[in-house]
Amino acid sequence: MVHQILFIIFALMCVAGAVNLLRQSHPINSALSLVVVMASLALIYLLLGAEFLAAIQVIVYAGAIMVLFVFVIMLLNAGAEERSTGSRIALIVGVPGALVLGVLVGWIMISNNKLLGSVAISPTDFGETHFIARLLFRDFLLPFEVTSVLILIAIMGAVVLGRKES
Amino acid sequence: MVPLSWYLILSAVLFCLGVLGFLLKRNIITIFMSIELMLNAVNLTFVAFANYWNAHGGLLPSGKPVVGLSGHVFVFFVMVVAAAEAAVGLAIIIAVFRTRETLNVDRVNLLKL
Amino acid sequence: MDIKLFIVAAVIKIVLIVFIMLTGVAYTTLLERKLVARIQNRWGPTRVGPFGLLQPLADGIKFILKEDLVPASVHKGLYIMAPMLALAMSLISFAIIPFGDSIKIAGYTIPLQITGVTGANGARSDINIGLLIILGATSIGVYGIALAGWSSNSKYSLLGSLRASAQMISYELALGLSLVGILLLSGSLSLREIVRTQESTWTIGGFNTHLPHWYIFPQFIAFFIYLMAAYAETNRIPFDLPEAETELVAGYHTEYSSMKFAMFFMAEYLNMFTVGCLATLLFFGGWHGPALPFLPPLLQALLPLIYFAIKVFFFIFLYIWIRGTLPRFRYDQLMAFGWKFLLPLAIANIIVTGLIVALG
Amino acid sequence: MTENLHLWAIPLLPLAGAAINGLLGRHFKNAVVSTVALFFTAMSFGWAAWAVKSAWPGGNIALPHTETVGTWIWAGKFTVPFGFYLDQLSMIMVLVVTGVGFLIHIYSVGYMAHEGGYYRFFAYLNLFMFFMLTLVLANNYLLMFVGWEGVGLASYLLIGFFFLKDSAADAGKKAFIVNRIGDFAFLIGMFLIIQHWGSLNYDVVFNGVSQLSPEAGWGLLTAIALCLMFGAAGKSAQVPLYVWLPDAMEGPTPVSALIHAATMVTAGIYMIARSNAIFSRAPHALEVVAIIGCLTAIFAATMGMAQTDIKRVLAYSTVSQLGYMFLACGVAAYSAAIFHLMTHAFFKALLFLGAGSVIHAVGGEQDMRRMGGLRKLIPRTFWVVTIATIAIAGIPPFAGFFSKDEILGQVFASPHGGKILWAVGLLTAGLTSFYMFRLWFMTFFGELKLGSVDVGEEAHKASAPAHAAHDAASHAHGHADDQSHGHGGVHESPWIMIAPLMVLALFSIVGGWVGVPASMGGHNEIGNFLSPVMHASTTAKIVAVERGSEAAGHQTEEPKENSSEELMLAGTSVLVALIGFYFAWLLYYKRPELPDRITAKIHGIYLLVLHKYYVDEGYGQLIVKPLLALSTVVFWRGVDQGVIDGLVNGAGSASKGIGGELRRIQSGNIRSYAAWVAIGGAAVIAYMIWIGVAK
Repeated sequence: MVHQILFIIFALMCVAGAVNLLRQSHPINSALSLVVVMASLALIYLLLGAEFLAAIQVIVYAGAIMVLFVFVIMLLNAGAEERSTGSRIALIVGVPGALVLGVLVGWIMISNNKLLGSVAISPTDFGETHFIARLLFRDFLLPFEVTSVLILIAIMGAVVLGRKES
Repeated sequence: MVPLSWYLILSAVLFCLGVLGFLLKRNIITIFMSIELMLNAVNLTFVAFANYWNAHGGLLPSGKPVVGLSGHVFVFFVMVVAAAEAAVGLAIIIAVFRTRETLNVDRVNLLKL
Repeated sequence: MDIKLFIVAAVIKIVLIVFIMLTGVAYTTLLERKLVARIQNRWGPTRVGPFGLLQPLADGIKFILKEDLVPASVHKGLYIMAPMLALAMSLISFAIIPFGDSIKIAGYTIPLQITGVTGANGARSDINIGLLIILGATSIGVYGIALAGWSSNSKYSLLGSLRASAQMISYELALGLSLVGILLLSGSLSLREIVRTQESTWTIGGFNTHLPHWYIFPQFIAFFIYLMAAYAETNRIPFDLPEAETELVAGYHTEYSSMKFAMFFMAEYLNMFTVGCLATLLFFGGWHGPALPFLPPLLQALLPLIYFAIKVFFFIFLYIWIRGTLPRFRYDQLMAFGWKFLLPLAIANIIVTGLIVALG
Repeated sequence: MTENLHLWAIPLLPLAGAAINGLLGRHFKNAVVSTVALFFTAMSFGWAAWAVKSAWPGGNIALPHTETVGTWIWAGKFTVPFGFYLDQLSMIMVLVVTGVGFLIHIYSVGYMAHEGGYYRFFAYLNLFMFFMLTLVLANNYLLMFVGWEGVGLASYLLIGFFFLKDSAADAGKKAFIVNRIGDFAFLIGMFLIIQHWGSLNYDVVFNGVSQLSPEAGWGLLTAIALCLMFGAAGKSAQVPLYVWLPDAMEGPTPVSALIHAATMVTAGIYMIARSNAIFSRAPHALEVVAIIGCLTAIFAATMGMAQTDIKRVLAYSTVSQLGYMFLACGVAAYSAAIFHLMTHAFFKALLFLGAGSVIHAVGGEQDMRRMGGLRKLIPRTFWVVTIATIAIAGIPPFAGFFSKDEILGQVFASPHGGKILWAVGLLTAGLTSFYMFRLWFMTFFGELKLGSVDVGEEAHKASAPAHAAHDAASHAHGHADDQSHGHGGVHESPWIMIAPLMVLALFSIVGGWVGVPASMGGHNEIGNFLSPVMHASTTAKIVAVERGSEAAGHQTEEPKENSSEELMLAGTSVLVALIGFYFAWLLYYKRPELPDRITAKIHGIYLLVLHKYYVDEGYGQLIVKPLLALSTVVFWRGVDQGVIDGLVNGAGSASKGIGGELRRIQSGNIRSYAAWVAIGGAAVIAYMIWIGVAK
């Protein structure tokens, strides 16, 4: 019961944040809404027993990536959004498409509710850092190393792109 | 006990909100944030299923038991990729802004800077 | 441990700790003024109360009573939210920090940590990713400063906050990496667990050195990195560029006044406390110290807390001492130091530590 | 078959030379270029000589000797190998090609010394050698065709060597296009062969053919033979496709000697001789070959009489001699044809090179009317040209006599229409003698009229514009030569040019001795040598057998019975040659004013002959113009512009229209793209629900 209430609270926070992201016209407000979404998701991860992920969700997503966003918004001094109408297709085709997508997926989930069962707060030490570390550095060692190379490349790319042309 | 479908529906809702953000927002940074929102929505399904498989067990088509924590690892990778994407993407946004002096994607509709 | 007891205890602990911390902050300002004054061969505040001891109280009253100015062109919501966020995030850290092992009150064993619990078998435990939560809180704390600068709609503030965000993101890397060595040695992210592993003494090849099992000894490089990075994280001299008076008036809080300014002020000093606490917990054995059996039982019971306070006080003192002696970095020097010196050094430290741990 | 002769090296060595010179030669000094070219040609010649020696009949290598390097085409059951084939026929051809080729390379070093594009020339020349050797050594028709087309290419490149001259470029194109007509027929012939024997390998095809009996009427073999014959007619400049060869004289003289006299133009003869199994079983085709050869011989000879350009005389002479060889093939005297091919290679190369030497000496002048009296000035050239002239005129014991006599004898003995063909051949021999001595007298005797005499308006009036242009062009060429020499005086050519002439002169004398017929005490070695190749050695016999027993009897008795007759025939041809010489002497030495009077009297005929029977003009009117008109009106305006362009433009405007609509999707607006992705995602999910993946 407590579990469900907590989930509903956090889920509502999530959805509210996401909706606010859409509703706000100023990017910095959107960014902060997204931080709220991410923080709430971190809490939901805790409900799912993924403590380590919850922590790095906060540190990496909310604390690093979103700070970068905010930083860029501040750097470019981005103002409120223009209400231009460059794409009618996005309205006519895309919005119904996205809604249909959501409704369809939701409908599948609801109709298969029984089949999926339910999730409890994990009583075991599931999601502990040790186990993830073991997976990451043993079973997924190669992908891990590859992602580190990816990050390196991304850094270099960002440096090259961001450099002022002399 | 929370039904798994709740998590998945939440994920779908977040994802669709991300899609809508992409469709409706004009600011390129906000659009980028919508992408991050979609990534987060997907991460949620990973974590939810990781928990689900850990609790329920199960076999892969290859006959090996499912390692529930793999979902966490995938989330980890998604985060790494998102970080890389943010670094490069924001650098691109800065480059675009320098030349076109706008962040409105409706005005950035030529395949050049 | 019963959930109700936990909540009651937690609420009491929260109130106590917030009160102690805020008082501590107040008196740290006095300490700072006094110390810096002595370093500069002055007296510092002496008028209010004996030796100026009531000066913080006067300052507090002044902050509260002053007019709360909100400049006209600010982004109001964020302008108000920013200092709260900064203060909140610096307070959150104290939810994780264990100040001591536990005390027995009315038959209950209460851990000296807000989020600590006593298990059915009497063992105390806490959040197993405690360190990460502190790091997370620190990283969220960046928003306070960044948003403050941006929402003020002022050049100085914006520049200050841009500097602050860039600086904090940069040094967070070195900070985080400097702690990995500790994690490798202790094998845990839980602060209580890390302190527990520092109980005994170092033995090298079967020879008991009688040195306490503090991680400062094997990890002195990490400690150095941690200290540098932490100073940068807290925007203290010699890394106080975000609020460099000579360049940016007051940096990100230029436009703030009254209680909002006080919140930033408190957040800064609380962060210093956090840094001190973490350094104590990670490198200096937390609340452990020589047992002094000749003392009366009450003091014996409070001894861990006293040890902890002494250690933290040392770091606060260090902060002030450095502030009084070192000049400020230039911005490019700051960045170069962080990226080109601290970061590689931290990585090298991890590699060496990892090798030592792996090879036994 | 035990020994591997590495025959592939013979053609590939000159290719290596061509590659080195062609790709890098621009940066080389002339000495390096010529060293490379000569080295690879000499290597090729040496290798060929060694291979021939190793494979000489009676040795331990069975002939024909085949070496396959790899598979070129492999399509179902049909395969074409990179195979090389050495038998008596290709031995002779290889030696002639590499030997004469090598000599002409040496000569070119001197002749081309002052021309631009030195490296280019030698690269082309080596390239030609490669293709010619491929042609000769191939063990199947397709590989032969590669060589066939390749020599055409080399010929085109070398005719147009002075490509800045319009006439040279046009001549190159003409040669190429006229050859294409023949090649087309050749291709059809190959297709027919593939269809019926499923292979193009000589051994398979000839085995298959030898199973068949000669065709009485017009059938498959005749069709194949006629197609091949037409191809050969293109390459070997026979009526009606001979028109390109005289124009091909635009190329440098060594090229004329090598390609357009000694080797390439004989490829057609070689091909017919190689395909003798087919031809011998298609008597009607043989008749056509004989008639074409005969016609070519006489026409070209008459045309040669009226030419004043020294190289054109030789060109028509070449056409005429090729006609002889065709004639020989046409009466199934393949050995005689090859024999004449060989001797002709010697003396015609010699003549061309001699003419080149003369042209070189007089500073680029090619008009014989401006020459004269060169005997004293360039004695060595004079002597070698004299030898060659006697050889071609057919005076014993020089080479030409034996081969020409062999042909005439065989023609005379041929059972079908032999006498008339023989008579025409004899007349041609007389004409040959006449125009060759005319050339000889005009060039070497009398007064040197270089630049001093106004060479009759006659010539200019009479010359077709093309001819005039050609003259002017050759003057331009000569002028370039002049400048480079720095003086206009007549001078003997350097030794590097004379030495090959000497060697060729020697062969022009002795070359015929390998084919001294039995009637003159010889053994006709070459005929015997070649007999294994000419599948039924006395091919005429087969024909005769079919035609009737009476001829068969005649054939079997031939050697003894006809020896006196043969001697008589030989005497007749010598006599005719001497008559030709007499008239030449009379008209161009004794009484040089006579020719003008005669031409004035028979002005019409003279003009007709001078203008080469208006064949070029006739082709122009009858074929080129209608074709051009047809192409312009029907194919260009109608089909190309109307249909094809219409289709293309229609397709273009249709795509443009559709694209114009579709480009709205590609608006460049990222949000629109996202919209399509979203609706696509929704569609995929809906589809999955529909098919029941997700219940």
